[in-house]
This record gives sequence, structure tokens and C-alpha cells, in this order.
Amino acid sequence: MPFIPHTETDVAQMLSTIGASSFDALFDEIPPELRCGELKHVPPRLTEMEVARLMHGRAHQDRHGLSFIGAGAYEHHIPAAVWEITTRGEYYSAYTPYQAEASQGTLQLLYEYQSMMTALTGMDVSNASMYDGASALAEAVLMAERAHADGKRRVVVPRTLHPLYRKVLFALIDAQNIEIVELPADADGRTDIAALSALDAGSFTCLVIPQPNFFGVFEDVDTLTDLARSKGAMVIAVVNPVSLAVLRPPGEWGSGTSGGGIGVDIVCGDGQPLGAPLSSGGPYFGFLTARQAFVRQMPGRIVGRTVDLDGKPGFTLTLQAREQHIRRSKATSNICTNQGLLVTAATIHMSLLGAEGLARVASASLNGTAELTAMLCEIPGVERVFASPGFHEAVIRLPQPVAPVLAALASAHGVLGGFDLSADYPELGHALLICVTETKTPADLRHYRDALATVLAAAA
Amino acid sequence: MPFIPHTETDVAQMLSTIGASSFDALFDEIPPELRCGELKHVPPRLTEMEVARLMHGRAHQDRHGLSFIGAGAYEHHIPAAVWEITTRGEYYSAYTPYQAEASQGTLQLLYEYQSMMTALTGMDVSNASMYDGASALAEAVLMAERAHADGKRRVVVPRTLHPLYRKVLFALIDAQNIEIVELPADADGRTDIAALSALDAGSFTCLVIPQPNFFGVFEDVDTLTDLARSKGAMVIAVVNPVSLAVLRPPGEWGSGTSGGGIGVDIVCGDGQPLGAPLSSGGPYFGFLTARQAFVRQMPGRIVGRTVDLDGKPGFTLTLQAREQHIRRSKATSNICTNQGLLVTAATIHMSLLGAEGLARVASASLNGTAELTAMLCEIPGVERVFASPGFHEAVIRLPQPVAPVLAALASAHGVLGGFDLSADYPELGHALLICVTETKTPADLRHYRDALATVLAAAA
Amino acid sequence: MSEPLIFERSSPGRAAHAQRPAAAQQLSAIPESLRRKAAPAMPEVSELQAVRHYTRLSKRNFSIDTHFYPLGSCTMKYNPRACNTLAMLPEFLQRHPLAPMSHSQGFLACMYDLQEILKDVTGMAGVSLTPMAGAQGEFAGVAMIRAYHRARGDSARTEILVPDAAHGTNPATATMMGYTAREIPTDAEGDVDIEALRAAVGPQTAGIMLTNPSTLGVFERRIKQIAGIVHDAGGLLYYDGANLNAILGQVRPGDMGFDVIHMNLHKTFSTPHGGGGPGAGAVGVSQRLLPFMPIPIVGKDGDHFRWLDEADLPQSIGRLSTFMGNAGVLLRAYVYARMLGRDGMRRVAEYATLNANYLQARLRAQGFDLAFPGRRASHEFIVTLKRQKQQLDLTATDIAKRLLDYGFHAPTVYFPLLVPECLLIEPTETEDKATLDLFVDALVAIWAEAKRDIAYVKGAPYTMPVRRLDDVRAARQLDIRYQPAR
Amino acid sequence: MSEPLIFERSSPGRAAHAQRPAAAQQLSAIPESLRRKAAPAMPEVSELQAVRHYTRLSKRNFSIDTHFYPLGSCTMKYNPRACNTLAMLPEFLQRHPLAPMSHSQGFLACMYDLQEILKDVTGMAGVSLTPMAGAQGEFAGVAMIRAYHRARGDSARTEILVPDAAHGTNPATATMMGYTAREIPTDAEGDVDIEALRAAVGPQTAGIMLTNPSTLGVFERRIKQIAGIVHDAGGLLYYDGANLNAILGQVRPGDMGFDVIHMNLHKTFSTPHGGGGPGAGAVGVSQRLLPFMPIPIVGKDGDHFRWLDEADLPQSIGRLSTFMGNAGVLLRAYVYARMLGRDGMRRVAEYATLNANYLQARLRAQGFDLAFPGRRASHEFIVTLKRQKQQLDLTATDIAKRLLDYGFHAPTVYFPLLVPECLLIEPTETEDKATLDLFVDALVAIWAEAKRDIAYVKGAPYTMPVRRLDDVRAARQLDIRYQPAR
Repeated sequence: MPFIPHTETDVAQMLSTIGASSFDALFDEIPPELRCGELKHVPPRLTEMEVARLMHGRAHQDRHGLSFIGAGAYEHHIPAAVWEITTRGEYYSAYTPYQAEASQGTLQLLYEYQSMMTALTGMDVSNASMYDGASALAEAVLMAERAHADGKRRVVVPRTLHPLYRKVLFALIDAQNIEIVELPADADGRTDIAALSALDAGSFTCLVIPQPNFFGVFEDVDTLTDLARSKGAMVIAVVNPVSLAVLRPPGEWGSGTSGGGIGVDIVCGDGQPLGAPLSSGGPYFGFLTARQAFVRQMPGRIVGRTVDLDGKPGFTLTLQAREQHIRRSKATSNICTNQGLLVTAATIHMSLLGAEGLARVASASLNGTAELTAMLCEIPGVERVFASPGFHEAVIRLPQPVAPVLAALASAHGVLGGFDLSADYPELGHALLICVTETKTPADLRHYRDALATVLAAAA
Repeated sequence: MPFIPHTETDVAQMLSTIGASSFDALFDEIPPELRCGELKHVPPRLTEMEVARLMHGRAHQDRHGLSFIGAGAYEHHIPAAVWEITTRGEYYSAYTPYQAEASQGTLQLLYEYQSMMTALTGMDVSNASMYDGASALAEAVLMAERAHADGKRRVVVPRTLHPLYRKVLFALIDAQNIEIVELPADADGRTDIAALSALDAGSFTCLVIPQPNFFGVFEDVDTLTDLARSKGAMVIAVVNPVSLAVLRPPGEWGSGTSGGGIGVDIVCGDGQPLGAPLSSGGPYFGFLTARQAFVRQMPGRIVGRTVDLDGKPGFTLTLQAREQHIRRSKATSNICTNQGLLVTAATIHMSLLGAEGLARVASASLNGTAELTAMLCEIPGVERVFASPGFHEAVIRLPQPVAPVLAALASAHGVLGGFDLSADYPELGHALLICVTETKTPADLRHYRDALATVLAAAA
Repeated sequence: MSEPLIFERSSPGRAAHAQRPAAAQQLSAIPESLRRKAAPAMPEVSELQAVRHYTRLSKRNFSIDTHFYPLGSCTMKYNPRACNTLAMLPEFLQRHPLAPMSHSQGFLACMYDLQEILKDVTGMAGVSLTPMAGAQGEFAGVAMIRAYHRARGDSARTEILVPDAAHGTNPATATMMGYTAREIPTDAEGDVDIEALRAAVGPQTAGIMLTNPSTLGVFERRIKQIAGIVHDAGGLLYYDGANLNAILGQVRPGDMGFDVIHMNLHKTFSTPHGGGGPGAGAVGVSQRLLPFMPIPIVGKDGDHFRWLDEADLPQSIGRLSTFMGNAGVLLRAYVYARMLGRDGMRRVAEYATLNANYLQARLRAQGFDLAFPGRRASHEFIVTLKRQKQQLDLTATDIAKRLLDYGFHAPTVYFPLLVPECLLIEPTETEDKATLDLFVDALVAIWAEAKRDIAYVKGAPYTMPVRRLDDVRAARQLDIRYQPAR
Repeated sequence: MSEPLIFERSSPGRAAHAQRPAAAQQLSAIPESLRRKAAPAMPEVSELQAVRHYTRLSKRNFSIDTHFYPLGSCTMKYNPRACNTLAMLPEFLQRHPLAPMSHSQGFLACMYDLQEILKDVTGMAGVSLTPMAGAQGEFAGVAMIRAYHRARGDSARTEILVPDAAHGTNPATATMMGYTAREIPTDAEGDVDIEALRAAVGPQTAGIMLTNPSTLGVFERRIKQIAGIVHDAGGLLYYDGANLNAILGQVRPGDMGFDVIHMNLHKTFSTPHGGGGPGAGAVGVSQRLLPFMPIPIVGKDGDHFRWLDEADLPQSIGRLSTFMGNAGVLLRAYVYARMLGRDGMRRVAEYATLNANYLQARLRAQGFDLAFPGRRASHEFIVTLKRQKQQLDLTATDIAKRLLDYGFHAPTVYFPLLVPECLLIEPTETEDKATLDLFVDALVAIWAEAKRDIAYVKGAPYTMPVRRLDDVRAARQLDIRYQPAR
């Protein structure tokens, strides 16, 4: 009986205390005809040793080669200390910190996380995390609708936003009677400013601005922010948190008056690049920060600093009246859990990297992507699709359909060559989204170039 | 500056407080002509990311196949909890528990370890560990010499003891003017009782008895113990701790009077099978237990239970007057460190396995070895060398020289086929020591058999 | 001793150097106008400072690995360490979510197997693993109910029925899906008030959300009758899997008549709570909801596994996460399920129920009042301190805080809302009898303390890093991020 | 709260079932007479019980990861986590020590590189990694000295000289090797008394064991003169590497004239102390001792690595461990060395020395007495409480115990033996200035407390799991294993 501590003596004593004759008697309120028999499709148990061997084998099956796939999930170096500390039992197996006095570790850490995320995004307030980047965007849109409750229920989303984010956004807000308007991309791979200008003032609630966008291209965030504001809309930024170590934060976007711009209203994104391993897509975490004015519209948990009976500082969950366990059907969201363990990792990760460390990661990724793009475009028939530098990502066009090229790169050269854009963006032709982070060496880039040259030559 | 927290401001302030003008000034008592220049053979630093890639690559180079090598180091399943807890900072980065009040965790754990080891070996007292099995044997011999201080200085060691233990024993006691007498093995792979009988009573200090011995064969421990005692010698048992879950413990060896035998005087061995990964040979730990009478002759640390100022129970290092940091040149040993971290793992490991779990591991290893031996001996020309069942290990004879067969098994079939005995025991011919533990499945055994059949057929 | 904020350990120019790329910033490729002017105010600390700070902070937490957590409705059981170790094998961690199928067969095999196991334990026809938490599983479930009615052209259904004892996520989810949540009262024995239910159902009923056993800690005995009433009215039944631990291998939601279920894998399948998440909220559906399941799902063609997406399920409610949900959590649940095996599933419910009924019997014998004294406990049960409140001013909060000093996490308090001064107690199957007995001793001792000196109890806790915290001040004088003194 | 013994959590028949082979015992192959009659009295606990017990025990420890440890002579610096993670890669853990060379090239490459790095930082001609601890390294060193004299037929050398301030392992090792240890006094400034040394050397001198800087925290300035005296007498110089951290990259034992050195890799190369071990005591030798090095050593033939053994070094002192020493510790040291790199080595000594001299200056300014006030501190220094003992009865033990309440581990106390009421303080390079300042504040505060109320200080510690323990009782009423009440 794995994980069950009872001895036969214990069971006998306990049943006797209860006054029950057997285990079955404990279930005597369940209508007998409903009781199920043996679970035929659950295999018999394995010992830990046996399951370890099974899992080692399956893990080895998926041993990856040299990966140049990004598209929203990035391979970064994660300091060993991050997960060695994060998986300490006291973080790993702790519950939500509702009993604050017994959860000061988690609570202080979340307060530190909130502080780091507001610093990074240039906003006033942060919650303690959402599920992932795409769902955080959906919550941001719903938050904007609540804050801007004038009945328009229309959100403007550019085509340069990650296609999967657009799909998730649709699925999560579909039932709430909100219209999604898509803005096209221009020839430079950026949101078409003219299309936004053409929208009537007062006709939409908010504009979503990705920076850098799905193609790795920098949007003209100041113009977009100003335009949206001039039309009475709120602005939601979707950002890569690592990029914010070097890019002007959303809190300063727009032309504004004093130094920085007036800034956006809400910032969200996926925290994966801050210490979460790729891990097949999750668990990651979404982050959500906003201007002070919207704090009571925020979904999710928020930690505040207060004092105890002796006046000593301590931390506790606050503004819980927004949440489902208090407000039920009138809550800001149905969200209950967050991604606490990932936030633990991210907070340690950010402490170890610091602003300068994150900036170096951003810089190495930026320059590595530029270098790879240049190297691949030396191959006859390969060309860059957009002129601007790519941050983490860049789009190249191949002289042949992408799928078979990727398959050949993977099988013959151990290179996972990128994300095939042809399904989501057929207008770009045989387009491939490539990604380089600080984990790749010049030799890795050369290996990719040589492999691609070989594959293309063989197929030509 | 990896791992150095000082800012430039810190350094300036600190030098100023010291009254030193520069780092170089701090070394002004070192004769200038002795100062070294740049360390030319130390490579420039790597970041953690870079060294991680290097080490992943090197680890992958050594990815092992299916291993049937034992010979003193055994592949056992280690519960995941063991090392997840052992590597917690509070165990991993703690110092020797000299400040008992700040080290109750380590001290209580060591007390529990001592209790488990005395239970397993059937002895009265245990120290808190030695370096490894072979060096523990050397310490046991020196301990016997101290306890039996009549000037004989002669130890009797059977040829069935692990050859590497014999080498280490020689190296470690060589300077102490102790003669080592080797007892031959009989045709059954056991210590030749007649040879022991032939030694004069009073002519040697102690007899070493390995159980099971290097060949995996069971020694006639009762007869050996009685014989040694009858000749006025002490007895030292060298045992595999896992085997003690099913074998009569050394504390009960010999004919004795009441139920169990009178028992040996000192027990030692390698604790590796209790939770230490193979890890290229270390760190493992040696264990050492003894009868109460010899406690003041024991080397190494010992933890005792006592009370604090309030009468509350607590743990502390005790009998420190035996040790080098107190007694200096008159200490029982020069040993200072022990293998605390491995003992931490072993204590958790033993708690998770329990007596029944260890017995099942022993049983599976015993039966697996018997099964493999039988299967391999189905191959024409392969035969078992000794009749008795092998515990963990068994000796088979091949029709061809062993080394090229092992090389072919490894390169063509991913099988590490065992330990070649021909160098250490040329008298056994093309002999191979094979090992099976609970980690091997019937399919693994068949794979080895098929591979060996193929290799032998190809060479024949 | 208090632990300063990491920001307070920071000094300009300090760094964990081994963790940074060696090359300095080179940002000329970024247009000047887009570059950040001043570095964000992040901590600058050494590696030891960070390690020591976060190790010390961890020691200021309770957790399963250190304390008994009898938190009703949360199923705080042992999280086997192997689940973590095996889910964190380097190859699993390094696998990109968009890696080609040729580099994904090992991972997909695990996910496919997990789907099959969850189908069997719930009695459902299909399972999708993608929801990232219980609340997202609920969302997916109600979205499928909505999609089902829509696909049939039935647009009149605007209400979701919810028992008054339900988790807050139930009505909140109904709202998110555009439904009105309508509460159904509970009778004195803790069952759904059948007459009230009959009165509430109608052509406006999209469905009902139930958990069984309910949050009152008792099994809803007339579940088949309820299913009949709702189904007859054209509504669907939603099973909130929060309490699945109580019935694992004993009775299956599919057999009770439910059309859709979410499972909290971080409860029943023992993945870590992690201080608040991640969860995993797999959903299971009956035959008629199969076309609407959220994508992606793992399919199997011969020996080959592949993702099923929009092309395979054109009526799907869509994608709920960027990739495929909390994959690493699902791997942990899979390892756990394989270590439990067929018989282990059944035993989970047996021993969880044994522990709860034992605790209930012992507390009753010590004079505590049960909310439903005539009922069998499921995996949890409710003690009400109404009497103690009246007699001694001893509240559920007081007990909760004082228990911390005794080395026990508090039970869930003030939930369900309809029981006054309520302690919802769930011991789970992984706790031993001695621990339960010590917990009873602690409750008895605290009650005795309250009789002697209620003020002392109200001053608790005394042994935690802080004493009772001022929540009102926290909300009024909002301090939710570090701002350095300027 | 106290934590019971694991045996006290045990119940017959309880088990962590997932950890056992599924098949029951089948022991018919063992002769009846050899079988165990009664199972050993091991604990029978569930997995959660074991995990919770050992997690809770861990919280009753100080450690680098949680506390500052200014332990003189122990070099308790930060143990980088990457060293652990990378040494524990599955392939390294699974590699059998007797695996064929074809399956060992990755591991051997690391060991070869480490040998080369250690040769360079010590200035020695050869390095063997096999000793399992500092004391075994000492053993190997003295054994090589003995082998050297023997090989030359010089059998008259029966004495090893040891300064009176030396570590206890030095004279203990000399004894183990059959030598008489002869103490050499130290002069008032902490240097070896040269005249006494001259008087002591002779044809009976096998060698001298020195650490430099010495355990008195000062650099032996006349080291070349000492080397000359001993060498001229035909003796060899042994360098105890315990204090290597002080001079890394600044001055090399080989250049000072030493013939043999052991290194405590768990100090200078930051492998974990692990609550008492494992250590690693690599030895380095000058040209003339090369033939005597302990085996195995890693050699390189072209691109291929292999073990060098008896066949390659027939004069070797032999094998000191079953296989090749604490391989996993050596991997950690290797990772650390690569992360430090060439310049990092030098900085270790610089910042360790900076921290020690800063602490020394601050404590002196606060009125504490230094044992060697006229000297530069090396990586450590000595405060003597002789005056406080006389005036207030404040002892080194009192300070040590009270410091625990302030959140600091004690310095090394009562070592070296020749300084009364001595605190040997070694901050290491990985501690930041703020921590050092807090440590000074704590010492100042304790001294002030002692002036106010010495009894209070003598009652410390107050905040640990136990108060001051009765060591005398521990030794007199020996209780060193659990014995169940019968």
C-alpha cells in the first residue's frame, strides 16, 4: 500500500473506535448499485524503481538535439540554485498561504516577486501570478472591460500577436460577449498603424500591443499607445520579461509629458523565461501588473505588508474581497490557484541574475538571433522576411516548403530548426521562425547553417 | 568575480578600515620573491551555463549500458527522497557538529544511524562512519591491535577477501609493523579451514572473515569464529550490510552458548549499498561496529544522548578524548572527517527500506544472481566455478580469455559483463565475477545471455 | 529573527557572477528610442546571499513535508518525491512544447497513458489534460455544457444551479461563462434540498454543478434522483472533482450520471501545491460532450502518438493555455498514478475515509459538536464551534491560530459558509494514527486553555515568526511592493 | 518542539511500500544455519513519516546555506549549488568504478583536468586525487616521505617535526606512520622558533609538517630559511593544505620549498562539509616524490585517458581506498575550479584575506585583544579572551554558545591550544561586509551582556532546540544507540 502508513492493528483499532465493521461499512451511504468494481484500465502498481526505469526510458526517447525553436517558450540557462531551493519541501509541499503566520516564507517571497515585476514593467501593482501568458492576457482583457465599463466590449488585437495567444484569448472570453478586432501587419512585420488610425474613437475598449511581437520585431509602441489613448481606449502590453531589462518598460510607453511616456494600463506576459524550464509547455506562469487605479479590478492573489499584534512587520494576502472564495459569482475571476512554485523559481532566478544579468541574457539573445539570421541568409535562396532586428526570434523564408526541411534537419542533423509559420501566416510563404538565446555558441550557429545548407542542397 | 559579494565601495571602505592601500598590501608579510604570477595552466573561468554544458557532455560520454559489475560496489534502487533530503542545505553545507546545540539535526540522525548499524550487525556500539569499507577494515585491524596489545602484531586475512581491500589494508598498516598472513581458498571458493587450523594458538592477533566473500560465496563463519577464538585471536567481520537483513549477524557468529553464537569483536564494511550511488567509486562510507568493551578503542566520531541544562534530552559528540583533535599523537586514529553526508543518505535510505525492504533487496539479488548464473551456464563452454549459491556475485568460467569477451559485450551489446578475475586470481582460469541486484529484470538477464552467446560464438 | 527583504541585501554593483553571460550588453541593434533608460530596481546580490535568503525564508513556512495539514477540501497529502525527481529528468525539462513528434513520443506516451487512467477512475468517455487548474477545469466544463446546448440550437438556457455549500469557484465560473448562478439550499442532513431543486429546474437550466461528497463532508445519497431531475429538464451535470479523493476506486462520477468532471490533480493525484500552484485541472466527459473537449489531446495512431487539435475536433471549445497546460505537473500525476496502480486507487479512498471517520469519532467523544452528527464522514467532516463561541468566545480563527503553536496547520475555517464557526477537517490517507491522536489532543488542550484563559488563546500564535497579523491594515494601507527610501 | 527518534515513529508492519521490491523474501538458497533468525530492529515507517522526520531534523541544524560560520581553520564558504547538480548527473552517478575505459572517458577527463589545475595552483610536479580526506592526504604525504627515505636506504629517520600550533591530525598521522612526533615551539610573533628548530633537526629527522599561514593565522615569514634548515638535515617538508585558501594564486607551496602537500578540497575548493564529511585530500608532490604517489592516478595517452596503477608506479605507497577516493567530491571540486578560473583563484585569497583583516581591525577597534596584534591576518586571526575571562569569567565557550542566539555559528574555540580562551575566526571570501559588521555587533553586544549579567550569558543558548548540553554525562552514562524499552 504505497504511501499509506496504517498497520493492520491501526486499522482494527480505528474501525473499532468508529464502530464500523469494515472498510465497506464506511461507504454505506453510497447506493450499493453505484459502487464500481475493479478499475480494469489502470495497470497494477509499479514500485518506484520500476517507474523510474520506465520514465528514464521515455525521457531518453525525447532527447533533444540543438533547438532553435522559440515561439513563446525560450531555452535559457537556469542557475542550479533556483530549482534546488524551489523544490525544498517547505516551498514545494506548502499550501496557499491563507494561514499567514505559518506562511511568512511564501508570503515574503511573493511580495518580493511583486516588487520585481512592477520594477521590470514600470507599473504600480502586480498580482502573485496567473496560469500562463496567454491566459494572463485574457484576464487582462476582462480586467480592462471591468475598468472601462461603458458597454463597448470590443478589443483590438494585432495579427502580430502570438497566434496561440489569440486562440486562447478567444476561447476564454468567447462567452462574455466581447468582440475581437484583428489589426493586420504591415510589410515590416509590425502592426499596421494606418489600420488602427482608421478605427473610430470610442469604438473599442482596449488595444493589445505585443513587444517584441511574435516575429521578434519591435512594434512602434509609442505611436500605438498614443493612438489608442487618443481614441479613448485602454492599452494592454504583452511583453517578454527578459526583454524589459533592456527595452523601455510599458509604464513609459507613449509620448507623455515628463521624461517617460504616460504608459500603458495593464502589462502581462509569460514568465517562463524567468527560470521555468521548457518542460513541454508548462508549468510556466503568467504575470500581470497594472496602474494603481486598477488594483481592485485585478484577478488573482495579492500579498501586502502589514504588522502583527506586536507591531512587527509581516506579510499577508490582501484585497481578498476581489476573489472567488469571498465574492463567489461576483468575483473578478474564477481563478483560485496561481503558479506559486514557478514564481518561487522566478524570484530566485531574478535575484541571481539581477538587472544586469537579465540585460546580458537579452543582449546575447538579440545578437545571437541577428548573427544566425545573417548566417542562414548566406545560403542561396534563404532570405530574411523583415528588415528590422529580431529579438529572440526572426523570420526567414526558405526556397522550399518548410515542413520537410525541418524534418530533415531534425533526423539527419539533430537540429530542431524553428517554428513553421506557413499554417498561421500563409501570406509569408515558406516562412520559418528561428530563435537564438544565450545558450547557443558560435559553433552551434555554424552547425545549423551547415545543416541547412546540406538539406536544402539535397532537396534542390 | 564568482561567489564574491564585495562591491568596489565595500573594498575601498574595508581597506581603509584596515589601513591598507591595496590588496597587495594585505600580503606584505609574504617574501615578495615567493609571490607567484599568473596561473598559466588554470583555464579562464566558465560561467555556470558553460560548465554545465561541458559536464553534461562529459557525463553523456560515459552513459552506461546494462551493468553486471559488482566487485564491491552495487547498483541498487535509491528512493528519490533520499538525496532530495540529503542535499538540503542544512545537511549538505553544515559543518561537523562540534557546536551541539546548533547541530541537533545531524547529531540525532547520527545517533539513529548508530542504532541502525548496531541492530544490523548485532553489535553493541557503532561510530558515526569511516571513509570507506577498505579503510574501515584497516582501522578495525589497528583497533584490534590496540585492544589486544600483547605485541604479536599479526593479522590473518583470507584470499577470499576483496583483493582491493587487501591492497588498501597493506598500504594503511604497512608502517605499523604488522604482519599480514594470507589464508588460501579451498575448491569451493571458501577460506581453507585447514590452513587456519594449522596456525599456532596465540600466534596472531585477529582473523578477518568476509561474509559473503569476494566470490559471493558464504564462508563457514561459525567454524572460523570458533577456531580463531580457540587460538586466542579476535575476530573482525567484513560484511555487506544489505546481506545482514537476511544473514545471521556477526554478533551471533560462532557456536556460543545461548541461542546465538558468542559473536565477533568488530564488524566493518562498506555502506555503499545503503543509499550511495555508484558514482565512480565514491563518496561511499565505511561502517564500524564493535562490542561494548572496545568502545574506547574505536576511531572516529561517536554521538551520545545526554540532557541539557533544563534536563531535556539532546545529542552531542562524545568520547572525544579518543580523537586526534584532543589526543593528538596518541589518538586512536588520525581520522578527522567522516562521511557524514553519505551517512545522512544511508539513514534515510534504511528508514525507507526497513528491515523487510532490505531483506527483499537481498533476496532479489541472491535469486537474480543464481538465475543469471544458471542462464549463462546454459551456453556451451561456460561453467560455474564454485558450487555454492552466490550472494550478489558469482564466479563463472569462460571458454576464452575474459578481457576481449568483455570488450565485445560492451561495444556491441551495451552489456558491462562483470569483473575479470584473471589478474587477481590466475588460478581460476578465464574467470569472471558477475553481479545481479534487484535492479535487473528477467529481460535484462536474457539480454546478457543472448549477448554472451553471440560473442562467444563469434570468437569460437 | 526576522529576515530582511532581498532588496535590503542589495548593493549596487554586486552580482552572482557565475550566472551571467560573460559578454557585456551590446544593444546597438535596438533603436535608441526603445532602449531602457535606467535599469529596473532589481536586487543586486551574491549567489550566497540569494541562496541563504531563500533558504531562510523557506524555513518560515509550514508544509506537508514538515507538518500535518488537515485542510478540508484541499487534500494535502504526501507528495512523493519520485514524482518530482522523474518529472525533472533533464530530457523532460529540455523538451520544447513545439518539438516535432519525432522528439516527443516518450512524453506523449505518458500523457496518453494518463488520459486512459483518468478515464477509468472517473468512468468518463474522454479526458483532456490541458486545463491548468481546477478553476480552469471548471471553466472548460461549463464551456462544454454551453457549447453542447448551442450546438443543439438551444439558446434558452441561461442558468447554472449551484448548491449553497459549493466552492466559490463554481458560481464564479458560471458567471465567467455568461450564466446566472442560482443557489440551491441544502437540507438539515447536508443533502441537496430535492424539492427546491425541482422548483428551480426548467428550460432555462443549462446544468448543475455538484461535488459529491459535498463540501459538507457527506455523500449526496440521492445523486441518481438529482441526475434524473436535471437531465429530464434538459440540463447537464457537472462534477467538481475537488473531493474525488473520497471516492477513488469506489464510485465513479460517470456511473452517478455526471456528464462532465474536472479533476484537481494537485489534490487527488498528489502533485505539489507549491505554495499556491501550479495545479492541474484535467476534464473528463461523457460520450455526448466528446466533440467539445479543449485541445490539445493526445491521440494514438498505431504505435505513434500525436496531438489532436482543431482539425480533429472542429467543435472544441478551443485552447485554454498557450501550449498544452501544466505538462510537468501532469508528469508528476502520471508517476503517482503508476505507483498507486489499480488497487492503490481504491485504497486512497478507503484510508482517507477511515482517517476522517476516526478523527470524527474521536472528536465527538471528546465533546466537540459535529455539523452533521447523523452522517458518515467522507474524506472530511465538519466540526462547528458555535457552542464554544457562545460560551467562551472561542472562534474558529482562535483555534486555527493556536493550533499553529501546537505544530499543526489549521483546518479549513469558515467554509462552507453555511455552518457557523466551522472547521472543515480532511486528514488524507497518508497521515498515521499517532498524528491524528496528537491532533485530537491539541484540540482538546486548546479548548481547555480557552476555558482557563480565553485571552491567551486569542493572542495566539506565539511561536511563529510573527504573531497574529493585521489584515484590515493590510487592505487599507496597501503596501504591495518594495519602494526604496529616496 | 522536540523531534522523536525515527524508532519511536515505527510500528510493526508499517512500510514505505513503493520503495521495496515487490517480490517477498525467498531465501531457500541460503543454508538454514546462516539465515537470520529475527529481523534487525530497524524503523518501520511510511515514506511521509521518513520524509517529514528527516526534513524536520534538518531544520535543527546550522549550515552555510542558512548561517554565517566563521570557523577558523575550516573554510566554511559558499558551496555552489551547480557543483552538486552537475556532479549528480545521472550518468556520473551510475558509472561503476570498475567500468571499462571505453565508458569512462568523460569522467577521467574531468579528473585529469583537475590534477592539472591542482598542480598549477600548488606549484607541484604531480597530483594524486585518491586520498579521501585531509587526514588521509596527510597519511599519504608522510607515507611518501617514509617511502622516499627507505628507497634511499636511509633508515635512521624516526622523527617528524610538528609545530606546537599544528592541527591534531599532524602528530596523529606521524604516529600512524610509525614516526615520533616532536613539537617545535612558536615564538611570540607566531613564527616557528628557528633556534629550536635548528636544535631539533638531525639525521633522525624525516621531515617537518607545516601549514603556512599557520593555524595562528599568520604567514610564516622565514619559510625559505626553515626549508633550508630541514632540507640541509636531509628531511623533507610537508605542507598541510588546511589553510590553502589564504594563499591561492598568491604564493605556491612548491615555490616555498615544500616537497609534498595535501589539499582539503572540501575547504579550498568548496565541496560540502556535509555535517562532517566526505572530504577529499588530494596530494601534490615535487619531482623527487613522483614515483611514490598513491594510486590510481589519471594518465593521458594521446586523446585517451586511463588509470595509472601499480604497473606504472611500482614504488607507489599503494591504494588508500577501495576504488579511487571520493570521486563525486572531486567532480564538485572540478566544477568549482572551472567556475573560478585563473583569476578567480587569486581572488579567493585576496577577498578571504580582506575579510579577515577587516574583521580583525574592527574587533581590535572595539577593544578585543588579538593574539598577534603586530601581525597581518591571513584568511583568519585569533582573538583571545584571556582578559575577559579574568575580569568577568567570560569564556570562549560562553561567547560561542551565546553567538548561536544571535544567529551566528561560533568561531573555532580553544584551538590552537597554546592561546588561552582563543577564538580562531575565519570569515572566508564569500561573506559580505554587512554580515561581518553584524557579527562584530553581536560580539560587542555579548561582551556588554557579560558585564551586566554574566550568568545570563553562561546560560546560553536560549533559542536553539536544546540549551547547553551536559557533555560529561554523555561520556559517563554512555547512551549511543536506541534500545527499545522491553
